[in-house]
Amino acid sequence: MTAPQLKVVPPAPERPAVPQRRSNLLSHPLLKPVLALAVLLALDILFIPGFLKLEIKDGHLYGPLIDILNRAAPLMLAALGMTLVIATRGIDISVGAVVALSGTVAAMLIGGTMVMNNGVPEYVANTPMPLALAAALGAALLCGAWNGALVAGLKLQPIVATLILMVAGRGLAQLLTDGQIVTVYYQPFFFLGSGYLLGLPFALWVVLAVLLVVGLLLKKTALGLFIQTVGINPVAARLAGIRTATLIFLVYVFCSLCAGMAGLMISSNIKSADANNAGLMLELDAILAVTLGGTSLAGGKFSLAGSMIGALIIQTLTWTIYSLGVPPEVNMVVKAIVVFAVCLSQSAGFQQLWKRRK
Amino acid sequence: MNTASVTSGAAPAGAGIMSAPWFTSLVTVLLLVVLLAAGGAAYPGFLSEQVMLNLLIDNAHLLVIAVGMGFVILAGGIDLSVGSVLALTTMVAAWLLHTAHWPPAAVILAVLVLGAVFGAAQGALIHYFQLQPFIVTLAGMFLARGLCYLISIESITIDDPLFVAASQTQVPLVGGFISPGAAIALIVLAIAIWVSRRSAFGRAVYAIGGNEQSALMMGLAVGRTKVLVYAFSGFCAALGGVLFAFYMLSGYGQHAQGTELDAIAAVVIGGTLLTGGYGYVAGALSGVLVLGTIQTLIAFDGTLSSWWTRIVIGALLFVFCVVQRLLSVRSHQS
Amino acid sequence: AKPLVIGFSQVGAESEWRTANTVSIKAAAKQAGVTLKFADAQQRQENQVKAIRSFIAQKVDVIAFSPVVESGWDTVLREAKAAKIPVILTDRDVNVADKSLYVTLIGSDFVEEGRKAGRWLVDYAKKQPGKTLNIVELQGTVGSAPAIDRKAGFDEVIKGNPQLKVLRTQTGEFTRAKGKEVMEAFLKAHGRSINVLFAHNDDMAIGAIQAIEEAGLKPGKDIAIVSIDGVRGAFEAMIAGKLNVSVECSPLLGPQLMQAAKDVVAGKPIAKRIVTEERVFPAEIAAKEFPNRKY
Amino acid sequence: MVTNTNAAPGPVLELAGIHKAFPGVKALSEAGLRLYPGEVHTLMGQNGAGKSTLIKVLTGVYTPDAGTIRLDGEDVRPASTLEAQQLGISTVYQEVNLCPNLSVAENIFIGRYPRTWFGVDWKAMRAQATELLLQLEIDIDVTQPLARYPLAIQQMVAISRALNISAKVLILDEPTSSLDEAEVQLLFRVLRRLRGQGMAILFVTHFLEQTYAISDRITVMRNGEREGEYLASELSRLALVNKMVGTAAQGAQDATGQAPGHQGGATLLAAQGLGRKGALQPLDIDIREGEVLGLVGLLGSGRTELARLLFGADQADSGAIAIGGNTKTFDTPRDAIAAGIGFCSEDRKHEGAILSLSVRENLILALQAQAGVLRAIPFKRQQQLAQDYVQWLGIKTASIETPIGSLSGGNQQKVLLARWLATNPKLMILDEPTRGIDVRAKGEIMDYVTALCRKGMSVLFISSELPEVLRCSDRMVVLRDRAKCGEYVRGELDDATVLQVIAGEAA
Ligand SMILES: Nc1ncnc2c1ncn2[C@@H]1O[C@H](COP(=O)(O)OP(=O)(O)OP(=O)(O)O)[C@@H](O)[C@H]1O
Ligand SMILES: Nc1ncnc2c1ncn2[C@@H]1O[C@H](COP(=O)(O)OP(=O)(O)OP(=O)(O)O)[C@@H](O)[C@H]1O
Ligand SMILES: [Mg+2]
Ligand SMILES: [Mg+2]
Repeated sequence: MTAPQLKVVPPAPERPAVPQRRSNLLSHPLLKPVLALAVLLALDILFIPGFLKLEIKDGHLYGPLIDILNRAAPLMLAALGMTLVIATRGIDISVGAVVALSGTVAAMLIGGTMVMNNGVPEYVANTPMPLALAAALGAALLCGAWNGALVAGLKLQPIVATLILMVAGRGLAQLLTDGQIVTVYYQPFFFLGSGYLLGLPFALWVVLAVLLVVGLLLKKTALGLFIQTVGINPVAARLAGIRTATLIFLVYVFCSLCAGMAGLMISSNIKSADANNAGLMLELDAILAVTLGGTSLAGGKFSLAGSMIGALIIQTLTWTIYSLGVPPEVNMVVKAIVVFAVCLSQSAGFQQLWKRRK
Repeated sequence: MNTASVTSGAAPAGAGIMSAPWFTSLVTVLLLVVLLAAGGAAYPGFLSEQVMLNLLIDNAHLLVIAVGMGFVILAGGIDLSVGSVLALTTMVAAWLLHTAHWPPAAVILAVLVLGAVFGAAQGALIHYFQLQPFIVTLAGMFLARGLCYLISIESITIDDPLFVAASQTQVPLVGGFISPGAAIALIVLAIAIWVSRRSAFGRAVYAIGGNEQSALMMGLAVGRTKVLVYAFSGFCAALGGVLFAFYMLSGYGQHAQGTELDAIAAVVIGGTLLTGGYGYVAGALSGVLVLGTIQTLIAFDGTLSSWWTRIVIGALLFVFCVVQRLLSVRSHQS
Repeated sequence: AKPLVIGFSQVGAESEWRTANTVSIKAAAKQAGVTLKFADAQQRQENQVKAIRSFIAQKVDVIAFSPVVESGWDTVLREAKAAKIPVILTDRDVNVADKSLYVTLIGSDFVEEGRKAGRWLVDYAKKQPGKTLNIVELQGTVGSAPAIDRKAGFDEVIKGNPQLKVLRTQTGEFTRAKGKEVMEAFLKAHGRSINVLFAHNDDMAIGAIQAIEEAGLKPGKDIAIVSIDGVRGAFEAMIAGKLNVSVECSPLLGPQLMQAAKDVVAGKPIAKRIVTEERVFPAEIAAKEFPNRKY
Repeated sequence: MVTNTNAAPGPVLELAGIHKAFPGVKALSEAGLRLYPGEVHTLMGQNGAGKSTLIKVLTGVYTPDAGTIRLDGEDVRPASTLEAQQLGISTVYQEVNLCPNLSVAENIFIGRYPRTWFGVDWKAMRAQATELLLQLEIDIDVTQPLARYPLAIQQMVAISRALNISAKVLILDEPTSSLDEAEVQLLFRVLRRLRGQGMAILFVTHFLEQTYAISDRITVMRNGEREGEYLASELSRLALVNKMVGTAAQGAQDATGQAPGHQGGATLLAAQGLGRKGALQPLDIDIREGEVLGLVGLLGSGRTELARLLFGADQADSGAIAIGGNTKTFDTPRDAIAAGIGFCSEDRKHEGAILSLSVRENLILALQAQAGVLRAIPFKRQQQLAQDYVQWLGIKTASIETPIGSLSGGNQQKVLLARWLATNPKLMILDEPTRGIDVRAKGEIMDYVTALCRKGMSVLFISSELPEVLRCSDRMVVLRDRAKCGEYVRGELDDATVLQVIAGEAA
């Protein structure tokens, strides 16, 4: 550092930059979320007998851990999309509504009703499943496009822009079902949410697949850089020649798409679509997951892996509350306390409270 | 802040609204008038004094909360806990009156302090531990609701004479009446406007919202201000709770579900930027009235099913925001 | 004469039961030639109060509503009374100091439903004497009236019984998804030692049934399942032998409401409490009943 | 607030043995400073020498790792800028630190409002603000939000805020970097008056002329250490430069070699009737291949506006631009970039740096944007580029992975310059490119730019430093009141005449 500033400066950093980049991107920001999750799991292992128990039931793994993974899958997907939105300094509170909508569309198209002929129940399916799924995801895409257009095109503030769909989306879903819960009787559809592949929940594989694709995109293209740039300083980003509007638009579309897939999982898992309750408050959990994962709501730097861990933390917590036999009226308090604890343990301020102004 | 500080001419988001914050608020008021006129044309008796005054009576608690939220948002933060804190205060108040038999005055004082302390605690976490407002107040939201259920999962009726009186007194006003609660709400608004405009604290809030780093460099007491802002929001939530208790005469853990979103929407519709620093506390009133009017329109229509209600609310919000946005952009260009 | 105008404030559309209730009321209104002003409160009491205020402003002939929650109605009902508009409650009571604030309450009694469920279980226990039955309970949304009352009624009946023991109780928020999730957790914690599931509504029961099946147990056999409402889904489950009993909670209050409204306006005397007859549907009779279910 | 009472013989302010390290950088080691009442003391040093850090330490923004700060003989350790102000230290930081959303008036008075019984007295505040700015001959509507005004104005506002705080120590970190000659002279007049009143003034600049024009004493910093303290009268310019650079380098003047008297080749870009309501009256301008076209004008003459229109940062509402055979107007910067134009904005903080991203990422940003999102530049290549430019422009940074936000002002500027050079554009628009860059680097950069011109790149050069413009430009377009008012080739104007021309006194 202390070399005089001459025309012939030695190339500034002797340290090779690659490992440093690693340490910035992976280990450092992820450390704390992982620890938080570890602590939570440790508690479970201590207080819940057979928490680690994994048996093989009809050809797949079965046990608490599997439950948690399976249940966390939709949240992970939602958090995945939300992470990118938040990275652009946005927010999408319509996730829950999109979940309800896509689930409903799929359920209604596949649907099937039970007809009784002389006491024997018979099931009839409607639309071919691929078509139905495509339609559901199509609906989600439309929602995303709508949000994106409002935020990127009309420059509405993200929270209000998405608030519109949050309110209306669920309404649309209910409109489709006339407020009824649509039950699905078509077996293959259930695989999505409760099927197993290589012993693990299929939903988990879906999440991994999406994660992989996005991960690759971010690694192999400049997407990550651009998203961060837009999140940190949109003006400068535009002047540097980045298509800020397009980028933001796409990010919202992606977020809704993830929500749509989550919706399919959820409705498939309960073999029905409940327009009024599906994905209720999911947006908040997703945002929570993202922040627990160490991504700042102020936009900019983000960590997909972090969000995934955040989602796991949340689901583990929920599961723990149920199995510890916590009385229902205490649930929320416990959740709140844990969230506070995790955030505090992560906060920079916590360590250097006394010597804050470095 | 970046968007906000483009040199003259550059077009992006901030610029339009920046060019005239008051204009956006004005647009809101204009649109509100249009909305009301439309209602009047469509439904007989819609424009009667009492219906208009009911807007105030029914939304007094929301107005107070929105005022507090306004300060938080102006300071570049957000407070999701207000709805739950409201519920908590109704619960605590009901419990203190019903079970602990405290005198009403003491109860009110106690819950207001409780709210302020709750808010201050969140503010402290946000500032001193550099946590994100969204998350801290989200956890606060869970906590407050949870505490309600610890007190009781059932709703507790309030039969204290003072509360009952406050609930049933009718303050006559232009051919109709408003509730004491509504009156209190309006007073709070007036005070808040003064604070935001005329007090050092209020201006510091704007400065922090504009650019916290700069505010610090300019030697403003950023920490204190931020904590105070959240304390104030908590206080408003508690006061909102008291008004709500007047309104409902009951304490209940499920009161005011999702009110935080209404408050945020009201503030934003009122022309305040969520990024902080731009907007007016007075906007809260127009925002609240817009939401209230939408509700009333739907009630008057009286044909909408649950889902159509949602869709229509969404649609009206949409139309509203878009028109508001377009107009303020137009104003910026000319 | 000009048609009767009724302002009705519905809780929301939080469940199939509720939707059926709405449908019934709208249908009955049309049939009775009554103009119905319908307002949906999205599960929020303040919205209901707003709606009632606007009904008063619109000078409707009768105001009817299903309260989101019992308490907190004095003020607005007073205003209604002051405006000389009779008020009819459907499906839930309100506790107001002055009972004259409403003319009648039509509808089911949640506590009684809880009791019915309890009684069925007591009989069920009698059939296997000496065996203690471990019960897990899926409550409705914390703090909601049905959840509180159904639990109360149920507990009241099973309290004395040495054979019946509640292992776990947790909220399933009245939804299939939560019901399933919570049941999964229960199964992991207690597995086969669970003998009975009591769900506060059919949706949660249906969710739980799936969880039980995925755990490799037989709902209805390994774990007896008692639930409340008697919606379509429940009947399908009972026919498939996965649900043992569903206590009816009839949403079809429309006709009675219209009748009561007409009587009130006509000045006829009417009872303070109009109870809808509600039955208990054990699996045995489900198949027979199914065709004539309207919801 | 302590107003200056006695001009004690001892130093008002004395810093000794100050250490301050940031992750990966030792910003200050054994740094020190003595400030006497009634003097203007200039702090000189290359980019990254530690000037701003030293100032931030003594005003409580950073707490030093070691060292003492003595004010009027007793030890102080301001924990916040507020405390520093209360101790009587008033500061203008390097980057304008004001609130863009507040009105100009409020930015000057916030924290110290004039009051009535009814709270803040807006009337009085406006009056006083207008009056304060008029002292600096800035005549603007003080009720407008600060963000409406260009950097220069914001700079002046920041200064008048600091001047308005009655303090015994006034600190100005590169206050003149975005001001033009006239403004600087005004500022100096004020400073002299304050010095007369016995105030101690610490002044940071990279302009030698200004240093010698105003300062009594000079402290030179190098690599975070105090190199020495000298009386301005006893230190020659060359000596000063050498002390800053730390070797017997040839003086700054020669470092900035003469650009060629080159008349340029074919026309690269020609704009007809380019204008925008309220910003710039329609004007014609053409730029030839390989020439440096200087834009001169007073503050607010519309230079930045013209630059922004040419780059498509703002949409022109009249006129068209002919480049590479076809005529069009640029609606977005992308169009301009596609046509081979680069634009280095004058507002580093808000329109340039992506503060929390690394030097590397900031540097390759424009190039990557040009390549498109899908064709990512290989990581190796990115590092290569970054390293090359860091070396080439002598950017002082811990590593190419450190966030640009933690670089010194001047070094940030260099990175942003590199961002555009990396795209090797046909036309480079430089709006105040040498702002906050030290005397040596300035020479290097100008040399570099002119070298590129020899290779065929054209440059549109905006700078408030007239000598610099005169020296580098082959032609000059003069703007006045947002309209074009003349065009001159090299040699037609000299330091004397140019002032008349831009001020509009020449016939
Ligand atoms: N917040 C920070 N974090 C890390 N490093 C920093 C920080 N602030 C300054 N530095 C480093 O400290 C050194 C001194 O920076 P400083 O801003 O004081 O230089 P300077 O003399 O002001 O340069 P310039 O003339 O360009 O403003 C630089 O190497 C810079 O990278
Ligand atoms: N001395 C001044 N008095 C009043 N307004 C001024 C002054 N200087 C600049 N302005 C304002 O600056 C704006 C134009 O400045 P701008 O920076 O865009 O032009 P410029 O020629 O690029 O100036 P700069 O030298 O800062 O680049 C106008 O809005 C004008 O109001
Ligand atoms: Mg500096
Ligand atoms: Mg300029």
